[in-house]
Amino acid sequence: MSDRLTSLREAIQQVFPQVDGVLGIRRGPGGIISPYLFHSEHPEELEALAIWPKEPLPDVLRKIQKAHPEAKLAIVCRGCEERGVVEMMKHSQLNWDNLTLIGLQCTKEEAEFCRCAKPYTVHAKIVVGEPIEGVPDPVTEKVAAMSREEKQEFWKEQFLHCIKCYGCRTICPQCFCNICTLEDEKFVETGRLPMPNPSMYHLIRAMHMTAKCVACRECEETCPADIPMAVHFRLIARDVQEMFSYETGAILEQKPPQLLVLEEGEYERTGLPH
Amino acid sequence: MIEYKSVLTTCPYCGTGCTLHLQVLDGTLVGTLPAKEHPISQGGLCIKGWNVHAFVNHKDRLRTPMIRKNGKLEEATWEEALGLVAEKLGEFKAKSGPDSIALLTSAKCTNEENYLLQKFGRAVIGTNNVDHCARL
Amino acid sequence: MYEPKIIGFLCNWCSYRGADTAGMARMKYPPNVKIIRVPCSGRISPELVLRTFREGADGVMVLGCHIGDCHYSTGNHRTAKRMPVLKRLLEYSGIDSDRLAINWVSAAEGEKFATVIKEFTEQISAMPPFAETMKMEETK
Amino acid sequence: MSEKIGVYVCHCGSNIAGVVNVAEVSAWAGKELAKNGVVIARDYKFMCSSLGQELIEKDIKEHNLTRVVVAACSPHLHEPTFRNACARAGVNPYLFEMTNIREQDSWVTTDKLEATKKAKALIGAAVGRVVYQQPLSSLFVPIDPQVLIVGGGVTGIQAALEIADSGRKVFLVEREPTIGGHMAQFDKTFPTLDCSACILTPKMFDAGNHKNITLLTWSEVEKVEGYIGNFTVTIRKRARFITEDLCTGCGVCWEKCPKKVIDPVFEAGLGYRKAVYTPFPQAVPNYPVIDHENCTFFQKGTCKVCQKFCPTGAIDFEQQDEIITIKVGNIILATGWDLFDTRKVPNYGYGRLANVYTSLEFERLSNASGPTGGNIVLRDGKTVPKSVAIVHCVGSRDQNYHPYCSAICCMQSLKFAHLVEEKTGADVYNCYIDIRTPGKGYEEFYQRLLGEGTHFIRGKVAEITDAARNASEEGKLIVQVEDTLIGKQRRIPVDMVILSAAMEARHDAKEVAQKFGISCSHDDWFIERHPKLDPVATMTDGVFVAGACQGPKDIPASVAQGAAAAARVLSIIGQGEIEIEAATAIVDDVTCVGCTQCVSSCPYQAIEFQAERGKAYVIEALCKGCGTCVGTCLPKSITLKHFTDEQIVAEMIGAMTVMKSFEVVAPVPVEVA
Repeated sequence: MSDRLTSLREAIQQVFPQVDGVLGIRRGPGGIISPYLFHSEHPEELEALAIWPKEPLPDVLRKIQKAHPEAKLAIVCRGCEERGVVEMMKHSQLNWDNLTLIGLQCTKEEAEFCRCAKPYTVHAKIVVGEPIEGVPDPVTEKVAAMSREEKQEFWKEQFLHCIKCYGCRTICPQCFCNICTLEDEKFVETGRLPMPNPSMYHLIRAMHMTAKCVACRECEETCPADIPMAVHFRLIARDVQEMFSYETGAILEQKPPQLLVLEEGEYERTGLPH
Repeated sequence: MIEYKSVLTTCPYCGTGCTLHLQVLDGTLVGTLPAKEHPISQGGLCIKGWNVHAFVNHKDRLRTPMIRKNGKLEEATWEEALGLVAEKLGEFKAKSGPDSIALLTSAKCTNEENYLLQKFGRAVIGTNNVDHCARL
Repeated sequence: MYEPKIIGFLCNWCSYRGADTAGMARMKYPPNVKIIRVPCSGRISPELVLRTFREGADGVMVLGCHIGDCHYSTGNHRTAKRMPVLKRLLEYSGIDSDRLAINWVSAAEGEKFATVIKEFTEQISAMPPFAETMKMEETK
Repeated sequence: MSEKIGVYVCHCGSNIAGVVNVAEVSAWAGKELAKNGVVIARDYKFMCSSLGQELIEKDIKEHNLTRVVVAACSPHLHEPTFRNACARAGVNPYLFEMTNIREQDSWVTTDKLEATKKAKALIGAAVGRVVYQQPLSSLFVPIDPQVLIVGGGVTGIQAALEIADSGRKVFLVEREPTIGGHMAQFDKTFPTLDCSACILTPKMFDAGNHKNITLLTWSEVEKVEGYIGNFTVTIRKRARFITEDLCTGCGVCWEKCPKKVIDPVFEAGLGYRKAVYTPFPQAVPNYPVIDHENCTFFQKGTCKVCQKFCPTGAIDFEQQDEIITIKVGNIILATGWDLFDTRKVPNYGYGRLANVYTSLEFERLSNASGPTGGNIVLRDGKTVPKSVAIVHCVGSRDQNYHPYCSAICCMQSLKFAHLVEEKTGADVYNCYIDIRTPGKGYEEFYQRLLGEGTHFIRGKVAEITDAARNASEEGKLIVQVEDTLIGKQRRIPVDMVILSAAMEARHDAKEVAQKFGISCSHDDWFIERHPKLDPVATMTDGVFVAGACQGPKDIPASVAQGAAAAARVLSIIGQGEIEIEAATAIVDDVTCVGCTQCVSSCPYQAIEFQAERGKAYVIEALCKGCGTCVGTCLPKSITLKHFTDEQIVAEMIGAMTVMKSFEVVAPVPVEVA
């Protein structure tokens, strides 16, 4: 761990001259970690640099860049955060040209915490740490293996505990809209807890995550009810990859497939009638 | 220089005491993030906590006391407002006795503030009619 | 035996006309499907389908032009891409994805329209009522 | 509820009222939907009649109705009628909603009770929706008076002449080197037996010389953009390798050209042409074309004989395809038909048995300007047949090929029989399923043929073979057919067989339809807007169809349709401007986050991302109102007018509420002690 931290400090020092700030995590006063924008003017602040637990940095980056469109910024990003940045770029939420990515490869323990299939960066030019293989996702596998009735019971039980804090939506790096369909009374009933079954909130959110979820697990982490909602997103992501050969964050030029016309062979893979 | 930092604080909404980071960009509040490592809230927040930053700079937020004059709310100074409250409370107490007055306090206040309010009720006004929104 | 409640979202140019064609040919089919006309199947967002289920519909149909015949050239391509995802999501949530039918009916295919409706109604009739399956509470 | 809704239930004579209890439905709507704002509900015999419309108009004024719902037939039929009625009475036409209780209820439901319930649910849906409808005003765009006609057969020529004569500019695009189409190939026309070329060539000449007609032959439409009144069409004018300005059409080039090739198009494979050619002497325009595939110079690099002999230096081997962009307001498709490939019926032996001919081959064979100079002879080029069989319905009225009747084959076969008999005196056998002669003078022609001694055998030919069973069949083609009128199998030995092949849609009809944004039927014929009442318009405003591309038809019908399409186009041009779709998409600038999803998903590139504002923007004139963007937009910042989420959800809830109200709660069984 300390090795990676030292290397990361060095990498940031190296990038400092070319940028107006480096977004990372620091262990602040009170010993609690939070996102922070490091500056070359204050290299001593790097003493407080931290790397774990991770914070939802892409969304912070979006806010900073929106206020300072011309600023050259660097971001310390793990595989998931890099994917988040790429997908935001595809949705015109970030200006890729003004960004420098400092890749931070996750350790096995970190990857296991996140049940991450791709705990490494692919686009970052500066990389800290050695990439490791992805780890299996036992929760998703467990749900995938359930019968229909078991799934229904499972989710009903999970969603029963939802307190509708909208935390999963708010923390998601891909939920950058100004208004949200989940707050639209036409689709999600207001003033009802526990949420009526089937949970419109979760189903709509899962649909909105089509070709968008970057598997950062921030939603699950922040959920006060510990709902493994990313299981839905992961299962759909698999389908999207299988049907439309799309993986979030993988190819910079590839647009989200559901927006485009059918390509050769795609229709056959959708399972729709002929 | 672009300034971005997170300010650690406690959620003001209820007595649970969830901890959160207010995100400050160039001196303006832009968002809330839960404090992942805090033992109380463990990185979670409720719908109110997630939105604490929203009211701070909201255009509808009251920034001065308001006094209704001729059926219309008008801005007033603290001197004026507190003077009016003291005057009226004294008036009611003199006319109808201390138990004609009740004090309601809020979960959005600190423990110390709540303590002070009940002390004020019992010692200054002389009533036990003290209650708190979290009890409801 | 119960009467399934089915909502059909039909594109204005092909499927709705296909339904008209079936009518003009006096083809008989069960009355359970209530048709909502939209310009193109591409107009149907997944939220609308989910909302319809939430309202207690036992089945939902989204019918559009055949791929390649869309009045709006490629509007239905988007239907063909987002609806399969929705179907899988339903399945992952423990909802029988056969409750959502995606199909293509051209203006000429009155017979196919009647068949599609007949088969879907039969299929849904064989399932228990959706609200019962989900132990669903009424909407407000 | 501040809205006052009027609900009108149409009887449509007995079409609806015979199945749906309309009185009950309207009473129900007046009572049960009062909470939704219905203040008046009526049923009436024919809502679309002028009296029915007046009823609505009167109610709007008397009861201050703000919204109107009519439950009747398909909105595709009468939505405009009722919208206009509302507008006349001062209610915005978009505050009207029509629900279909005829095509989608009374005509398709057997159970009267169920049909009545369905009608209620549909009305419930419409009432739910209409409350959320917003008044809209239409956008008017000017009509470009220029017209594009695709296909230079007799239909296209007729349409072009009609429009050009009225003083409007026409672009006539033809894929082949000359206009004229199939009619130019024919010998005689039924039932009058006048020479096809004699009546067609004057029209071709007129079209070629008309000051308002621009002929674009040897050309194809590549791309069509825009909408009624404002189409931008990209046309590829293929290289002819002839400089048109210099060519006089003298014909020296093709006389001198050393390369002879079979002409598969005009001569239907029976005759030859040169590598540089005009399909026939009366071709319009009369400039030849160099056939790139067969030209010795293009294939081997030497020759250029034509260039050497051309007196005006018009041959240009360097010529490139030219891309022309034109602006037109309306388009008429008259792309015609293809002949059914008779090889698909192997038991008829075409392609294997030399003296089996297709109908188009026979037209060339019999044509005085054809390869045999009009002599009806066998493939050896000299033997005159002594007996000829004509097989009807080859590929038509056949579940294995085309289920439809090709409409022209009976008359064409009768014509063939007459020509064979007249020119060769041969015995003629017409093998038919039914003789269909609906047309002016057609039945009379049939009667005449019956008198001329042609043999008529009612039966579908099973096989045509050269396997003789006895001496009389030796060297002959034997037609095996069951004569169903006498109930006997017959084997008829003949010298020649003519297959009256089906008319089928052009092989690329689907592609063409897609290009022009119209649709095709099962058999790939273009679909008209209404089979009876609007036979030449299509579902795409500004695009019309005429002639055999819409379905099999003969020359008189094709010409009539060409003229009809021209009249429709002229009437639109005469209006000067036209109302376009009011139901377009609109972006809410406050909530749009600029994620560009809608931009990528628009089939018409009608949405642009304005980077400086970070917002999407809909170009209204390009928006066709499909709503694909709305289905895509995650925060629902983009709305499709007249099909908003509120409206659709309210419509759905309206239907669901009524359906749920019919659900009878099962009585709890009482336990008897």
